[in-house]
Amino acid sequence: MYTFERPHVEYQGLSRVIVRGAAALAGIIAPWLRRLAWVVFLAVAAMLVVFIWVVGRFINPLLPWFIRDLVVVLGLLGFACVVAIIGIWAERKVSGRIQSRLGPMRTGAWHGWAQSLADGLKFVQKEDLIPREADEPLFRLAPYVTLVPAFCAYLALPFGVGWVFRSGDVGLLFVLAMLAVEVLGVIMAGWASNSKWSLYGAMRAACQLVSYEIPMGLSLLAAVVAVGSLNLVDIGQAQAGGWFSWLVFQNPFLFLAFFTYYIASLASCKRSPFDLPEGESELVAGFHTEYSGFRFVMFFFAEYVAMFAVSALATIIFLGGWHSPLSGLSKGTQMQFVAFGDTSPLWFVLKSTFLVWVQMWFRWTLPRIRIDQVMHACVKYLLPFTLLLFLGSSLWQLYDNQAHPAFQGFANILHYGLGCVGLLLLGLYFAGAGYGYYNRNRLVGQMARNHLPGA
Amino acid sequence: MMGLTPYLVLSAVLLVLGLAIVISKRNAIAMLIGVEFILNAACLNLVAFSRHGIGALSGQTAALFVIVLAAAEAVVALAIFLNFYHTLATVDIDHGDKLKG
Amino acid sequence: MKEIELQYQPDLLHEGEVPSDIRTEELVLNMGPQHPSTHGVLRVILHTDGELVLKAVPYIGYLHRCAEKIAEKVTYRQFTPYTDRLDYLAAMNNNLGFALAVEKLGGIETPQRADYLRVIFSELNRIASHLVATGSYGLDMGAFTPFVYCFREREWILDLFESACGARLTYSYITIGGVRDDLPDGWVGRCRDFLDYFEPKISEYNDLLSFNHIFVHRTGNVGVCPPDLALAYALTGPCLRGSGVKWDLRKATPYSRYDEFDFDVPVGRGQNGTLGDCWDRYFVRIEEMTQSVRIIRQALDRLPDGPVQAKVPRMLKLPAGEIYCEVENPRGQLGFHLVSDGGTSPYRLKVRGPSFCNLSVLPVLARNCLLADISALLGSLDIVMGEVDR
Amino acid sequence: MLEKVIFFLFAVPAVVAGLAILLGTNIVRMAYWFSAMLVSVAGLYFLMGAYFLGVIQILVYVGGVAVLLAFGVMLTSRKLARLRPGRGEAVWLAGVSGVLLLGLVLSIMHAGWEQRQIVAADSISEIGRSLLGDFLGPFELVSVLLLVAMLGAAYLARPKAQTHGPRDGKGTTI
Repeated sequence: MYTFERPHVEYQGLSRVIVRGAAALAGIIAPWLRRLAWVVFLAVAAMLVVFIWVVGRFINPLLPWFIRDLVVVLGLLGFACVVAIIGIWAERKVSGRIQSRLGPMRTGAWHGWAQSLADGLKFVQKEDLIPREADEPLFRLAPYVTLVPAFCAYLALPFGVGWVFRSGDVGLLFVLAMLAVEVLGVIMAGWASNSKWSLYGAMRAACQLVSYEIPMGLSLLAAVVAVGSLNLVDIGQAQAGGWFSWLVFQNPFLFLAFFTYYIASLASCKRSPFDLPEGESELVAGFHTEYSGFRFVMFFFAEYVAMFAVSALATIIFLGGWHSPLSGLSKGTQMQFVAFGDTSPLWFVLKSTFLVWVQMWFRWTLPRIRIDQVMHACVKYLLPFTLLLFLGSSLWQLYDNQAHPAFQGFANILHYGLGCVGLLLLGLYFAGAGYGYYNRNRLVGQMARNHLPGA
Repeated sequence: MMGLTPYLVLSAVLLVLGLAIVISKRNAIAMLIGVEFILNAACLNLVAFSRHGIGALSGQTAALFVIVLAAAEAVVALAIFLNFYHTLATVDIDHGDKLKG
Repeated sequence: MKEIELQYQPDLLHEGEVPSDIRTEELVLNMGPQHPSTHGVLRVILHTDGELVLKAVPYIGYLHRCAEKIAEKVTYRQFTPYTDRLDYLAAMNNNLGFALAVEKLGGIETPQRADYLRVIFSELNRIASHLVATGSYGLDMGAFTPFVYCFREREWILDLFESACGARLTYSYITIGGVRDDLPDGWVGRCRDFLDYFEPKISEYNDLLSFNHIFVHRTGNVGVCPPDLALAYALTGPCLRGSGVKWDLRKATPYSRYDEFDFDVPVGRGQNGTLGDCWDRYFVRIEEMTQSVRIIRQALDRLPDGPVQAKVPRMLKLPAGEIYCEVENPRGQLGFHLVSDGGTSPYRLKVRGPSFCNLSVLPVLARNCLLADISALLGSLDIVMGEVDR
Repeated sequence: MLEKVIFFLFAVPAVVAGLAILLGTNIVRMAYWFSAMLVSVAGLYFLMGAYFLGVIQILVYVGGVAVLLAFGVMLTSRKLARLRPGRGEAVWLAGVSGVLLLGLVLSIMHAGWEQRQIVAADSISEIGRSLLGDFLGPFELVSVLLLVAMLGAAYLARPKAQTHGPRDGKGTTI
């Protein structure tokens, strides 16, 4: 007769100190947080603004390089954390709104903004479970191997000219490489858990992520060919001058490459409809089935950090990076922001956030694809298609120059046409959103209104 | 400024480790890992020479070729091993002397 | 019949199917009893080779509560609440089936208004049950939003039930000899409001889920159950009609007053794949909701006045004898085989649960499908473990 | 000084990883030690200014080959082959490797390399030029080889038995 006995597992060493400390701190802070939620919210926002301002204005040129680097790395780390925290909260709000619910409303003062912080506190205090048959060192290591590369990708992401930690010649490849390393942690987690469901998740992750890296890279290379540089800052600067100079509208191949990249990036972030590695109706929770507490949070964080990273990459490569879509209208005099003097990071974050929102929108709309369909879609359709796009983009570069004036004229017309198509798509999006907003009471129906006052 | 020597010594250590792995292991995948060690040691040498010696970037280019070849080799080798495993239910290469599984 | 069974016999075919020149790693996977897509406490043992499921064997009994044995110890009236717990998503229909069986054996006449109310309530409950089925099927396929939409609409139905009988899940509303209480004031109007609101929502589900490209590719051609197989395994309800067999007890052997209403029996047509695949089974449920709305509208229009409960003694005694009575539940035909020895409680009560019979086809359908198809299959069979295990 | 520290930061893990693989018996951990070695070598490439090579090392080796190896290990780890040599063999192996290592190190130490610091130029475009210039022949050969490797791997891994593959066409799931 098998008896189920399980020793009570506690955090050990440094983790124990951190967890105990956080729990104690939470006991003190939480009541005050509840009372002063608005103040805290505003204070956090103000602190962020001040931090960015100080970094941008003073610290950058004056200090020795290692302190500067340290500050910037910490800032990027903080940014990634904020992205993950806001992302998790936003995912709930977005899902709530799509499903005619409200999402979190109680934690924090304004629309439950502190929900993910509260979740973090909850997870920190949970029991640290490691299955008895698990490969313990690998089990402990896996969340870090997943999370750290996702953070590392931010080191090469430029938020603007001068707003970059290192702008090397290989920036683009570096980001791709870091996103590729993430798979290793997922496989490690799946294997070390010693659970069959986890193993299935890891196998699926290995198949899917490695396959989709290729169309992802090829779509990006189509854009790289158009600019002629792997340096992300150069690629961004090549798109200065407003909406119509964004690379996505440069030629039809790049227009399509943007969409292929976006699909492949969904798969590489394990986002719906490609969320098979963690598909909960099939594999319970996939590769992180056995994880609990803070280790689970790390996987969760890694997902949102990577989501923003791929969206940021799409922004830089295709959507004009940090350039305002209107900058072509007022040449040379970019809109001046009072405190910063440079609005480029704001545009960058805004565009990336929009792409992240689209990822969330997909997730709450589409069903999940089956594994054989995922592989077929990649190998049979996406891969040859992106190869063709790459070839087409290269050929286009060959003919779209001074030597072929006729073709150049044609290309110019096409490029403005594509820009107009983009404007049309954006307009349709906003028209749809506006229609939904103004008819929100009618569309959601009487039931939801009666049960959700204030919705 | 460090010289060439530490890199060469490190690559020699990696080479010997790789050789020892290839010789001592009977598991085909472990042997593949050993081969990759040797290739990495060679790459390290090539890059170190291209940095400190003569020949501009040809060392790096050659290392690039090595990486590409190693990737191709790993793919084919793994496909062979999986077939091997399917027919013989083991990856012990001592059992590879059978012509028909 | 015999050769059909042999043809689809899961265990006979399985032997020697895996070619012997390839030694595959057969992995035995224990799915459930706690698993998100087994809809309760079903346990399925999967023999898999990679993502391919070679064999799936369901193990049941985790929710067994001896309902049939209990029936022998309680009076007829006392057993009505136990029928609520059979298929807890369609408690009204279960009540109706038991009440009809008892009334048929005892020769009890029910008032006309009660009959109409029975039809209205069981059709409302059919809609509620199909909403759960389609919504959770979306969830099985990884689409979260249809689930919430379906539950939003089901909430309204539960509100209607609550105002009529006070309960939201286990109603015991349809009792022997009629229904328990008459409708509260304004109930008919609220029910009409719901129908007006609900009918356009069905096309919304179709846009969101039914004709979604991914959904169609996940469910079309998956788990194909041809008509002969469906008949051989005694599938009933949407599972049978999804295979293209036009068989609905409400039309075939009309009980209560179903012969007075005008409605169609939707069947699978294989329009998005093969006849009898998961998509057909799913879509039959969607179409049945439209038909239920039609029936309810007609019943509300013609709802007569009068008493809702016949005179039935508290300690009801049925004449000695036996009877088998079946009704069309949302999941199939629910049958009550009632044997009476003339006492105040049944001598024997055998319940034919539609989910139990529908589940029996799972091992046949689930051979050589993919792991993800198992949840598609289970969802399309739409089992309720309370009824499978009883 | 700093370069030395960074060198050891990367060199030590590489050697430790090699030793761990040599002395270990857990094949899955070997795959992860292997990726640790790859990352360390990539770090050394970065240290030497070969940024492109370092990134390619991570992208191809860690993201591709190491994942592939881990995958292969998971598929075939049910029956493990012998991972540790016998005692006599181990002594013999240690002796030979020691002598080999000693010889290599001594010869490296006494070779007297002519050393010049090459300024790290715009390495990517340089590599690109040399790939399509001096190394055009090997470059084309390698692309042919990659194609052959792809076809070979696909051929080796093709499904053998018809009854065993996933659904072919429609309605064959019964």
